[in-house]
Amino acid sequence: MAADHSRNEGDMIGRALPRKEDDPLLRGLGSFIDDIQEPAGTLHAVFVMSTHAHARIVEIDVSEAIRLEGVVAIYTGKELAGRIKPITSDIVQPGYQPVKRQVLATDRVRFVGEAVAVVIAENRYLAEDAAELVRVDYEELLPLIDVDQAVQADAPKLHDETTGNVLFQASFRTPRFDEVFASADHVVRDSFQSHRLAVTAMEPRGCLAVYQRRNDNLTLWTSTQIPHIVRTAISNLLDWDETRLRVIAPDVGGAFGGKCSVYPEELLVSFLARELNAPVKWICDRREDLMTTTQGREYRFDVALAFRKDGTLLGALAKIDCNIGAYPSFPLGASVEAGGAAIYLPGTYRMPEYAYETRAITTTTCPSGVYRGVAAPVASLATETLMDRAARELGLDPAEIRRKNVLVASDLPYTNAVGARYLTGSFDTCLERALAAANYAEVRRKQSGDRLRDGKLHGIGIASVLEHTGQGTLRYRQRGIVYVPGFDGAQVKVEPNGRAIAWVSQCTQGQGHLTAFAQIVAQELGISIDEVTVIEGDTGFGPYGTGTFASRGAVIAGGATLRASTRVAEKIRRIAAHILKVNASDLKLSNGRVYASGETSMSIREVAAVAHSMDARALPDGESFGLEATDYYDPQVAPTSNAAHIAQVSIDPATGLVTIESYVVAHDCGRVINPLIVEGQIHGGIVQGLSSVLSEALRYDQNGQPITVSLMDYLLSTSVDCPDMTVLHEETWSPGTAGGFKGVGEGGVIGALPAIANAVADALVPFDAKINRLPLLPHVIVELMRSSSGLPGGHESTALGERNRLHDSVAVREEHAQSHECIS
Amino acid sequence: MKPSRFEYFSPATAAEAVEILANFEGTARLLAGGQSLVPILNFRVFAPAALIDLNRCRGLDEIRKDGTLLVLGAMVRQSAAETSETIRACCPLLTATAPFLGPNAVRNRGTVGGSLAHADRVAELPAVAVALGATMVAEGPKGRRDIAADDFFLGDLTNSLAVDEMLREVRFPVSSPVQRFAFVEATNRHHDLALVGVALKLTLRENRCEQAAIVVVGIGPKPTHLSASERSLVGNRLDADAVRNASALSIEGTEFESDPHTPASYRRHVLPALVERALLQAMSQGLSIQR
Amino acid sequence: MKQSGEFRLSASQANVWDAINDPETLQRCIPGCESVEKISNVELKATIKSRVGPISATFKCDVRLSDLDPPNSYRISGQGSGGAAGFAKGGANLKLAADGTGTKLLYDVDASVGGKLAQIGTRLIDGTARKFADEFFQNLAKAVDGAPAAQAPATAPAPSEPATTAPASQPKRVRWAIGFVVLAIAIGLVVVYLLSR
Amino acid sequence: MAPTRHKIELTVNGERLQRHVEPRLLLSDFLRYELRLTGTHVGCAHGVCGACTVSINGSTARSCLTFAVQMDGAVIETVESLAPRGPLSALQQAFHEHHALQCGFCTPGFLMSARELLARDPDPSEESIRMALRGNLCRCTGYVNIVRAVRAAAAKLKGEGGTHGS
Repeated sequence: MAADHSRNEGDMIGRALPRKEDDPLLRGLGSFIDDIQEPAGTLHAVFVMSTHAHARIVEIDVSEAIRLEGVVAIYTGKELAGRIKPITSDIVQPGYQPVKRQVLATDRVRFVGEAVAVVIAENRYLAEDAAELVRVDYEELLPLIDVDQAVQADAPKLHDETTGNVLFQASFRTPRFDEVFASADHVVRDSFQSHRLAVTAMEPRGCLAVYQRRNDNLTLWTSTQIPHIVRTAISNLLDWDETRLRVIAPDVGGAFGGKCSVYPEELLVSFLARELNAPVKWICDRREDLMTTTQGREYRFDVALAFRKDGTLLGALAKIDCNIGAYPSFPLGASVEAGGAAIYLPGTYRMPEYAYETRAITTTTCPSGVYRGVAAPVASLATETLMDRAARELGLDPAEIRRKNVLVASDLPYTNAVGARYLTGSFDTCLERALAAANYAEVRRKQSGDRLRDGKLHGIGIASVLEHTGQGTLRYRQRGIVYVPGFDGAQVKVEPNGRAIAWVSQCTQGQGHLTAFAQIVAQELGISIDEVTVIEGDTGFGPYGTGTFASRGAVIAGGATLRASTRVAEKIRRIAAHILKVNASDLKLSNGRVYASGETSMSIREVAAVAHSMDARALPDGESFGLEATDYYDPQVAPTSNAAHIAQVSIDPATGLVTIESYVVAHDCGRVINPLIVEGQIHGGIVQGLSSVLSEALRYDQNGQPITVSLMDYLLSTSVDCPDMTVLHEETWSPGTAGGFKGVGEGGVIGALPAIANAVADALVPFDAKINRLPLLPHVIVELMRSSSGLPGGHESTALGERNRLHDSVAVREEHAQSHECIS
Repeated sequence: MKPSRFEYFSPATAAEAVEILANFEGTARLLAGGQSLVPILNFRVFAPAALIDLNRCRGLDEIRKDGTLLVLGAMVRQSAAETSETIRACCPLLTATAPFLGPNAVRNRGTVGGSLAHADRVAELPAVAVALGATMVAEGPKGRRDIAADDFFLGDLTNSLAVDEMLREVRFPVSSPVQRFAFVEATNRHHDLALVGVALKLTLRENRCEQAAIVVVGIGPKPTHLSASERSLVGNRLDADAVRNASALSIEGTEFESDPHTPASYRRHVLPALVERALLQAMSQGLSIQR
Repeated sequence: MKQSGEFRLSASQANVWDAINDPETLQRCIPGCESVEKISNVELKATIKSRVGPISATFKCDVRLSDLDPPNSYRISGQGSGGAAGFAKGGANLKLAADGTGTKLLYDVDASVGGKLAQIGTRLIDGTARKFADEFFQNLAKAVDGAPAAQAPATAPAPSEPATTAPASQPKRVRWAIGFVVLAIAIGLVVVYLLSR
Repeated sequence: MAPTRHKIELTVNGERLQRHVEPRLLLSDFLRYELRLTGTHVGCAHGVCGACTVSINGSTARSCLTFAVQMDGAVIETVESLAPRGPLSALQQAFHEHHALQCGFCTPGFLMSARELLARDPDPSEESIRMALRGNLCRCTGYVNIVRAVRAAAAKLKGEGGTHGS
C-alpha cells in the first residue's frame, strides 16, 4: 500500500532543511506584537475584569480612575453596547442555539475575568494604576461551575436568548448498533473526566491598532491564527468597509488553538483607535491569559466498547458532555468540541457499530475553544484506555488486541461509522514499527516477573491514533460553521530577476511555513529555496483564506501553493518552449534553468525577463505579461494521518512522581515536506500531551474563582520532566490531496495522552488502578495505589515497610495477572 | 502586571538601610534578590511605599568562617551555596540543597537571607537553617540581636524581625566529620516547589546517633521539627529498625495542612518515606542529591 | 473553605456572652479590626485590616446577624470588599454551652473569597484561616479567663506590625462580636500570596 | 505628582548608556521600550517562564524581576549581543541546524541560559543540560531539539576549544 514514491536527486520536497525563518528569531530580531515599534502617541489599554463568576453589574464608578494623570479615557459596556455589535457564532446546525457576547459585559458578567471596562492611558503602568481605581458594584448570582450544575432543572439560565444551558446537542446510531451491542460477549465501560487546560502559548495574545483618519484605514497587528476571519469580523461587527481594513499576524509566539478565535479585545482595540484617533495597543499579561484566553478540553466521556471473546471490537457507545464555558468562541462556535468529540472517537480500529449523544453546555467559566487536538486526545484516551482494560480482562496483551483490530491494507479505503473516509494509512505498520523500536516484547518479558525494579514501578503503554487533518469547505459546511471558509489560497510570482515570492493566505506560529512552502515552490519551479520568499499573515497581500489550525497548513495552504506554483511553471514552460522552439511538455525545470532534451536550455531568469518585456524576445501570441498565478485549494477528502505511540514510565511508589523513561512514535503524515519540521511538530505535540497528563490543570473553586492564574499554579512540564524521543516516519501519500500531503500538527498530543496514561496504568496493574481522570499528579497516583483493594497497610506504614509489602503485593498480583496475561 | 509606584532607596550601609526602614514605620520593604518580592509587586498584591535595595550595602555579601561558625551576609546569593568552597567545606548541606532552590537564573540573583526572611512555607532554606541550628542576626536602630532559627519563623511570610529590623547575617555552625546530612523533597513536577521537604542533620559517635535534627517544610506555615522521630534516634544504633521506627514516628503529632491543589493526606502519606530516604541517604553518607 | 471547632473557656457562659458582646473586648480579640459602626439592629459595618507577612488589605465589611438566641447561639453572615484586592464572604453558626463551671464555644464556619488575592494566594488558604481563628480564640481566652484557652494551639507572637486600632464610635454593647471572627477568618483567606523565588 | 526619576549609568551589550528611570520600571521594559532591545521577551512577568533571561554582570537573571533603577553601574548582555552582525554564534547555529526553535518567542531566554551553562561546563551531560534549562519554558519543541542543539554546540565549541556560546 505504501507505494514507493522514490525521491529524485535535487528534489526540494522531502529535505530536512533548516528553516529560513530562524535567523532573526535567533538574533533577537523577531517581530512579535509587543516587539513592533509602536508609533509615537500610542495609547495602552488595560481591561477591568470581573471578580465574580456570575453577577449582575449594579454600578461602575470610574470617577476616581479617570482623574488619574495620564489616563485618556475609560469605557464601560453600556457605553459601547450600541456601537459594537455582539459577537455571535450562529452555527447553522440542528440542535444549536446561538448566543450573543458583548465585547464588554453590559448588565451581567458570566465568568471571572470577563471585561467590564477598558482603561486607556499613556502607558501600561498608568493604565494599571487606573484600572485598580475603577469600582464595580456587583449583585451576585448563582455560579454554575460544571455541566451537572448547569443542566439541572432549577439552574439559572445563563443567556436570555436560549432555552436552558445546553447550547448544542446531537446524537447518532448505526442501524445495527443495539442488536450487536446486546449480543456482545464482553463490554468494558468507564466515565472519563478530562480536565480543563490552558493553551499557554509562550507569547500571550495582544494587538496594536493604527488608524489613518485621512482615508479611514485601519491596520491591526494581532497575534492570531486567522487574520482574514478577524478582518471580516471587524468589518461586520464595527460596520467598517473591509477594503479599508488590513490585519497582520506578525511573528506569533505559539497559538495551538488559543489564537483561533476572534476576541473582544481585537474589536475593542480597533474601535478605540478610530474613536480616539490614536494608535492603541493591548498586551495580554499571563494572569489575564490564564483567565481569558479560550480554554480547552473539559469533557466527560462515558464510553463503552463491545468485544467478542477473541478480542474483536464490535462497536462503541459514547455519551459526551462538553463544558464550553460562558460563551461559544467565534467563529468555530459551541459545537466544534462536542461535535468533534463524537466524530473523532472511532480511531484506527475496525469499529462497525457506533452510537453517540453529545452536548455542549454553557457554564460560568472562561469560554472554551479549540486546543491542539480539540477532542481527539480525550476521545483516544477513552478508547485506548478501554482497549487495555478489555485486553487484560480477555487475557490478551495490549499489543495483541490492537493487532487484532487495527485497520490493515485490505480494509482501505475505509469509511468509518460516522462516514469519515480513510483513503490511505499505515496503521498496522506503524504499530509494528513502534513495538519493535520500543523493544516491547523484551520489556514485557522483563516486567512479567515484577513491575518493581530499583524501587520504582515500571510500565509501558501503547496508543494507536488517528488524526483528522486538512479539513476543507465540505466539513465546515456539513457542520454549519458558516464563518470558516475552509479553503486557502496562494499567489506565486516570479520577479524579473528570476526569484519567486509567494503570498499565502495562512500565517505561521512556528510550524515553518516560510520554509516548507518555499520548498514546494522551489520544487515546482526548479529553483533553490534561497530564491523563494514566502509571506504570510497579511491580509494586505495575496488571496483570502481561512487560517492555520486543525493541521490544515501543509495540506491546504501547501496544496494551494503547489497549484499556483504548477501554473507558474506551466507558463515558464510555454514561454521557454516558444523561445527554444520545442514542445512545452519536453521541458524540465531544475537548477534555475529550463532544459529541453539535449543541450538546449535557458535560464528561468531569461524567461522572467521575457515575461516582463525586458528582453528582445517576445512572448508567444496570446500569452499575458508577468509570471504569476493565484490559486486556491480545497481537498475533496480530509486526509487522515495515523501513528502508534509507545511510552515507558517509572513511578516512585513512595511519592507518586511519574517519570517518562522513554518515548517512541511511528507516524504517517503522508508525503513529508520537511522531516525536521515534522519531527518538531511531533515532539512538541507529545510534550503538550505529556504535560497535560502529568501536571497541567486549570481549576475553579466552588464559586467559580480560577485558582490557577499563575505559572506557579498552572504547571507546565519543563526540560527535566521530558524525555528524548524516537520518531519513525512512514509515508503513505494521500491520493486525495494535492502533493499527497497529510497534516501533522496534532497527532503528537492525540497519542501522548493515551500512551502515557496506559503506561501509568500498566505500572499500577498490581493495584488494579483504573485511570479515568487527569492529571496524574503525585497525590493522584498515591490515591490510586492506596485505594487499591489489595495493598496492605495505610499511610501509617513507613515507606520502607510499605515498599516491602508493596513488593510482596506486586509479586502476588503479578502471579495473578500472569494467569491471564499472555506476553507477546 | 506592572508594579505600583514606590520610592526607591539604595543605601550604602546596613545602618543606613535600617534608618530608612525605621522612618517608614513598616510601610517600606527591603529588597534583596527580589525573586519572591518582585512577583508579588508585579501582581499588585503588595504595594509598599518604598523599597530599600540592599544590593549596594557594603559587606552584606561576605562569606566567612569564624571559628566554629560559617557567617553568611544577608546578601550572599543562593548560587554561592554551590560555588563557594568555604560553604561547601563548612556546610555541605547548604551545597547539597542548592539544586533544589530553583533554576540558575533565580539562584544567581536570589539570596540566602532573602529566602529565609521571606519565610515561604514551600522554601527549602528555612528547613535547612532550622535543621542546622542557624542563628539569624537582626540589625535595628538599637543595634544587633541574635534570633535562633527555631524562633525566627512565625508563620506564612512572617518572621520575628521587628518592623525596623533587617536580617544582617546568618550564622551556621560549621559541620563536623561525625555529622551526616540530607535534604529530600516531594514535588508535583521534577524539581518543583516542595510539597513536603525534609532536612536532616545527624551527629554520630561509634555508629550511635548522638544528636538528630529532622525538619520538615511544606506541610504547614513554618518549618517544624519531627520531635518524635528525632527522639527515637538519639542514643541508638542507626540500623534498619531505627530508620523504620523514626520514619513511622514522623507523622506522630504532626499537623498536615491541605491547600486547593494538594490534600493533607498526601503530605501525611509521603512524609515517612521522605524521612526514611533522608536517613538512608545520610547513613550512606549521601549528600548525593536525589532526583 | 469550611472549618469548625470548639474551645473551652473557664469563664461562665454568661460572662463569655457578655465578653464577646463588649466592643472593647472585641476590638482586642479580632485580628485587624479597626472600626465598627452600627447600622441597624441586624446590620453593621466594620473595617478590618487583614495581613499576612508583608501583605495587607483593608476590607469594608457588612455584617448581618440572624437566628439570635441569647445567650446560646446565633447565625452570623457577612461580606467584605477590599476593592481591587478582592472580596470575602463568610457565614457561621456559633453556639455557647455551659460546660461545668466553664463554657464550651462551638463554631462552624463557611467562608469563601474572590478576586485577585484569592486567585493568586491559593496555596495558603487553610493555614491562614486557622491562624485567624486561633488568634481570635487565644485573645478571647485571655480576655475572659486571663489565661490561654484549653487545647488551644500555641499561638504566634504578634506579627511585626500590630494592627492599628482606630477609635470605635459604636454604642456601648453591640451583639456583633462573633461576626468578626467569621469575617476575620474569611478575610484572612484572601490576604496571602506566595510565589517563592 | 510626577514620580522622581533616578539617573543610572550602565553598559548594555558593550555600549555605555545614561538614562533617567522611574523606580518601578522593570528591567525588561527598560530594555524593550527605552532601548528597543526587543529580543528579550516577557512571557509571564513573575519569574517562571525564563523568556526574559538576560545576563547581569556575567550571570543570568530574570529581567522581569529586576528594576532598571538597580542597574546603575551594571554590565548587561541580551540576546542581541550573541551575534550582533555576521554569522550566528556556535550556539545559535546549533539551534538553527537542529530545529531547536519553532515560534521562537522563548528562544532568547534559552540561548542566554544555555550560554551560561556552556561557559561553566564545556562538556555537559544531557541531564545537566536539562537541569540548566529547567527555568525556561518552551511550548513548541518539547525541549528535544533544544537539548540536542546544546549538546552539539558544546561538542563544536570543544572541538574549536573556542569561546562559549558567543
